Amino acid sequence: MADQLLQQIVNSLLIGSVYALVAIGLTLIWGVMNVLNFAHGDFLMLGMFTAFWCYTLFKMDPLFSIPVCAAVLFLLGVGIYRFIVSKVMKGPGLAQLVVTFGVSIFLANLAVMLWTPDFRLIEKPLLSGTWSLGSVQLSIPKFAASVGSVLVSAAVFFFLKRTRTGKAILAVEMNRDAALLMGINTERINSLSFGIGSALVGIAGAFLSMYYYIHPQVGGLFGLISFCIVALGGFGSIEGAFIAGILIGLVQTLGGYFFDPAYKYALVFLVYLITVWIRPQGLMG
Amino acid sequence: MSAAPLLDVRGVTKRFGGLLANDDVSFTVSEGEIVSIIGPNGAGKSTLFNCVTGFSPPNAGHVLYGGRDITRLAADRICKLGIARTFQIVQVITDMTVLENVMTGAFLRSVRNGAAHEKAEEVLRFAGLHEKRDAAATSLTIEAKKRLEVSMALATQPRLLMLDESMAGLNPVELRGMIDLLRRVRANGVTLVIVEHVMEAVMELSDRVIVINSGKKIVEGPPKEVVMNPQVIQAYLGDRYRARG
Amino acid sequence: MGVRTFTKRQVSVSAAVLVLLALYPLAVRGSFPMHLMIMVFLFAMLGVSWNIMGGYAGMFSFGQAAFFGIGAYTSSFLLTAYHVNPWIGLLAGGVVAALAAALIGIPCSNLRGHYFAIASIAFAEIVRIHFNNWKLIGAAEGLTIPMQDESLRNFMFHSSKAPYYYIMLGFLILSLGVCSWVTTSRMGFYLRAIKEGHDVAKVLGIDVVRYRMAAIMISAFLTAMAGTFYAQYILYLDPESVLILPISVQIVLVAMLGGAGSVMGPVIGAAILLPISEVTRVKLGFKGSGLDMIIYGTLIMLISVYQPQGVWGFLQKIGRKKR
Amino acid sequence: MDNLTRRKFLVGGGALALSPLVVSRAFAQGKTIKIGAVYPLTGNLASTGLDCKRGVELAVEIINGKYDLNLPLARTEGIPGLGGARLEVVWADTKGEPKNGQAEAERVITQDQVVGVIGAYQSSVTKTASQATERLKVPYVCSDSSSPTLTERGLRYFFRVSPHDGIFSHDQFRFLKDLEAQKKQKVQTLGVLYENTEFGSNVGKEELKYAQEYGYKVVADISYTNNATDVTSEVGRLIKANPDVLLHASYITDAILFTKTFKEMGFNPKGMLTMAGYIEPGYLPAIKADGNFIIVRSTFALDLAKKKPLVGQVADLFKKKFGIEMSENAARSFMAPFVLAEAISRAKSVEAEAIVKALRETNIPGDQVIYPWKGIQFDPKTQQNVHATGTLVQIQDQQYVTVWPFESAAKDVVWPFPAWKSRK
Repeated sequence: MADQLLQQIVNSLLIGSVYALVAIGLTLIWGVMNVLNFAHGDFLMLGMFTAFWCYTLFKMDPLFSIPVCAAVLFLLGVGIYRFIVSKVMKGPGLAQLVVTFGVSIFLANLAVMLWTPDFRLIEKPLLSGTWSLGSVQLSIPKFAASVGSVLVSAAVFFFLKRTRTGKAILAVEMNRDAALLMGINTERINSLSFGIGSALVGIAGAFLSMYYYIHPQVGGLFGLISFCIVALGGFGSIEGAFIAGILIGLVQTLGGYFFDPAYKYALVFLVYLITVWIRPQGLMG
Repeated sequence: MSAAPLLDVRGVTKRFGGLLANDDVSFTVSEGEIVSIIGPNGAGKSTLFNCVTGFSPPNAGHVLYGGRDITRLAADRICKLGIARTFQIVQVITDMTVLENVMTGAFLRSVRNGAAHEKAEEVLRFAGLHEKRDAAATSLTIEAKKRLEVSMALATQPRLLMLDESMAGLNPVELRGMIDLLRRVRANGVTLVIVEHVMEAVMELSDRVIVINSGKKIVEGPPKEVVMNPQVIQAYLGDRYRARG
Repeated sequence: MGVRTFTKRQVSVSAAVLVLLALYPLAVRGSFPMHLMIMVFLFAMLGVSWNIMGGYAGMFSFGQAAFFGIGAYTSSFLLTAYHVNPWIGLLAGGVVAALAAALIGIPCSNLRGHYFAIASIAFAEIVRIHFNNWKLIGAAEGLTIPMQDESLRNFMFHSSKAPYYYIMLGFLILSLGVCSWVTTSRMGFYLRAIKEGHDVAKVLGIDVVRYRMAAIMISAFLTAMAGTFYAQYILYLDPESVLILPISVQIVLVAMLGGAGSVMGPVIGAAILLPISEVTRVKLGFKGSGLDMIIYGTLIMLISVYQPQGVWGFLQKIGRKKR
Repeated sequence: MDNLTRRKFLVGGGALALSPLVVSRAFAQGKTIKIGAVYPLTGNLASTGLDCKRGVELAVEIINGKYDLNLPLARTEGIPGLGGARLEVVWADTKGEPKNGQAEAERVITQDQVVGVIGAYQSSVTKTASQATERLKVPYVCSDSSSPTLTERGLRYFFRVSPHDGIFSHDQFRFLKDLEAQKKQKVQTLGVLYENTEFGSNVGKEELKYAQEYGYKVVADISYTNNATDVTSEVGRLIKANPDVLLHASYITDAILFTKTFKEMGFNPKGMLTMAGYIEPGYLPAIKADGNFIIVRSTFALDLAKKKPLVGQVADLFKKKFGIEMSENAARSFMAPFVLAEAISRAKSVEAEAIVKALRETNIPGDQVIYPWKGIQFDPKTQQNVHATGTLVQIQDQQYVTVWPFESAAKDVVWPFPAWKSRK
């Protein structure tokens, strides 16, 4: 009993940090340009497929194809921003919300057309298997993903706080007009942020591909949960997203373990609703 | 000032974190008066407006309107009681026409569309916007937008109208027009509290001037006296008034 | 256009359209053209209902499926468990949905834009998950509505789809009536002010929470009515067929494509979107390549970029130029 | 509504209305007879739907052509009872949505004048489609939907050839009893794990019922959300309960995720009896050797050919025609056209009542079906095929191998399930 409890807490942290990794890219995009990217889950799916094809075609392990996934998704993000999202930024709010739904449906079905709706797994990733730490089983690829999540969050955090470009992004996030007056090219910052946000979810995809099945529809629930995490953490807050991700992981896993697995996602959404009721701006907003 | 004042602000204090935006501010406004609140940028004038109109209630102190404590009332309730206001940055409903904007205000006192329409037409004629009634609100000039905002407030049929920098950015001709409009508003029996930087308007319109600096009220009195007050000149007025004059 | 006035031309066009729609069942054969029009009316009604909260008050709900499902489930549950006439169930469903709307309206009363959208999705997902596990109402197995004799009283028809067609047309006209009453009344003005911003609304003496609540509840009531119709029409419902996110998204798309914030917009939207999706399914469906969905996604992107005000706005512009 | 769309509607509606026209159902003999096939040909279940479509296509080819196979109507061209009339299939796509099931069934009946309907794979879609056929009084022969409720509704025009989840669940328990009796294995406790859509919750209900009937103790009863992102809490519960045998009903996504999580967390029951997802064509290619030793329910397995040559002949034809192995889905959908056509042939008519009467009298012997059944005969009350049973296959060396009923087994069952750690 106690052993399983410990195991469940470990599992919560593992899935929670993966959620955080998926959500950080979204919070960056949301924070900087106030655009809610409903295709975020599909970006994750494309990241996973990129890792899969690197593995299948070039025998490149997901661990090494992380930069490739980041690069591919960066370009995709910049492209989607330039040709689609930037065109609706000045339009009505509803168009901004709906356009990424279109992108989502398009990408998911393009993946079906190109790669069939078959399920794929990366058969023998470098990181696989489990460590037995006493009574606790620790999945090595999941642990790697968590470490990656912490590293990436920290890197993004320092990038924003310490580098020139990062500070420019933060300036735009705080006050677009003032940033414009200060001579920051907000258009460039937008497309850069969209690119970086997408690259981050590409990295998440590479980590997930080490142990998760790969399928055109795989992004759906991950996407939905990351919206809750971002709104829960406070929009644009990297540290908020991380904390919220872990919190959601705990709610989901422990809720499933103690309460009822059939309701575990309902609990996640309920916790989210209660939080925004009390704090509409989110935990760290 | 024999009867109870229309507006009675008692010891209003407002904090934002460590910042003291309003520090124990008290003043009264009588029925039919025009009172101006002036002070340098960041002195806490708009915060004071927000405290009075229920947009952000004070941490301490009371606001009495017609003898009734309205300190904790919601903004829309306060509006229903007869206090209307405008914002420093013009707020109109962008996807409506001029007439529809004013009708939205008029609906406060008239449930039916027809009645609201009539009232709105009347207000628009009064404010000199009648010709533009079918124009989109977004298509208006700054001056017309300010007039529109005042019209929307008037359409709610207030007893007390609080205007936050309604003159900013107007050219001299437009300024005359606005001063004239406010005079006529007062003539109709509406009491006015205005926050204003344009001293020309303040000097011409005000019965009384209240000066706020760093969240505190420093001086209060007739405009002529206030501008002579050395404390005021030192704190804020001197340079600016002389430069304009 | 502060006061709604109908021009002669508008009246005669509407009358002509109504006559044509009334004659349509006599002009077509086979069930598919009837089914298609019923679906157009159904989604037009759902779009019109969404519009009251989304188009006018700016509460972009992506959770309408919850109200749709609650309506369908309430009447069907009352019918299967207590033999309550579906017409009474229709009203009961509306009331239950409106109460559920109030329940979700409270925590969301300060949320706007994206935040409201996400909260509405979260709410609808909770409803879906709960209904999927709720044994009393059949859980995942759903409810099968027992076959009864066909009659208006039983809200059930077997030999022809025409009665369903006219009932749905009636529902649509009813919802259009409610919507145009809302838009020309004080409430419509207030909702548009709320959409602009809560501050500008409050300063005009508008009780923002109360009017938002009213909009959500009216919208939920009408959406639930459509849900009951759906249940009586299909005679079977499960969480997967009435409570899922794609239904909510399609409702938003119908409204946006036609023109959010105009009475007739969603009707135009449904009249364009539904035939496209139904016909591509029939014509392209059996190839099974996902091509029809790619076309659908592309269409959404094109509309958002090039026609974000919807087709109705576009038509009005043309109409104005002609005059 | 603007003019343009209205015109489009009227033109479109008119064209749709005129094309089939009022072809009398009492059509001239020796022509073609249409049947409607309703399947999810696009959407999330497209690959499954297309699988089913192949099975039906092969069946129709065999009926219309001359084949030396021991199947109904195979040796004659077309439908003998109607002077060799050819069978033609009208395809309809449901996208996997119940409302489309109804609409498409109605469309093929009213516009294409089909005399019978088959399909629709998902039970929820079959429900609405069969309600439409009931309203319009057209026979429906289903051989691929497994919800027990389908044949509990008392419909007059609905017949089911294939086993339902209740039968499948029962098979699992009969297997456990056989195992205890014949292989001297001890089983006492069960973990019942099922996803919570209609399929899983029905199976769960049946399994719990049979567990009580057969005297097994259920130590874990877990219903979970399908398409989950993570299932460690569910597996944690199972490990805590430590059942002898796991019964798992899931679709493919969860099947993959659970298998990986079982291995990762070291969940080692003596046996895993599973359904559906574990036998989808996508499961083994994705999971590979980690799927070994899992037992799945099935109606069909290629290795039945060893005991039943017909299976091999049909499977070869299938592979020749489509270039892939015949899957379980294809094999299940394969039988419905035969049953319908055979009834029409005996009825010598395409009138619905005559076909229904013939269907009720159906008696196809066991050697004329490609499953290990005693034949096809419908229960007079429920109209469910009384001989329909399942088989159990075990994944051995990444192949599905029939292991039960023991008399049809191609190989011996591997029991108990080897612990994950001991495998290489």
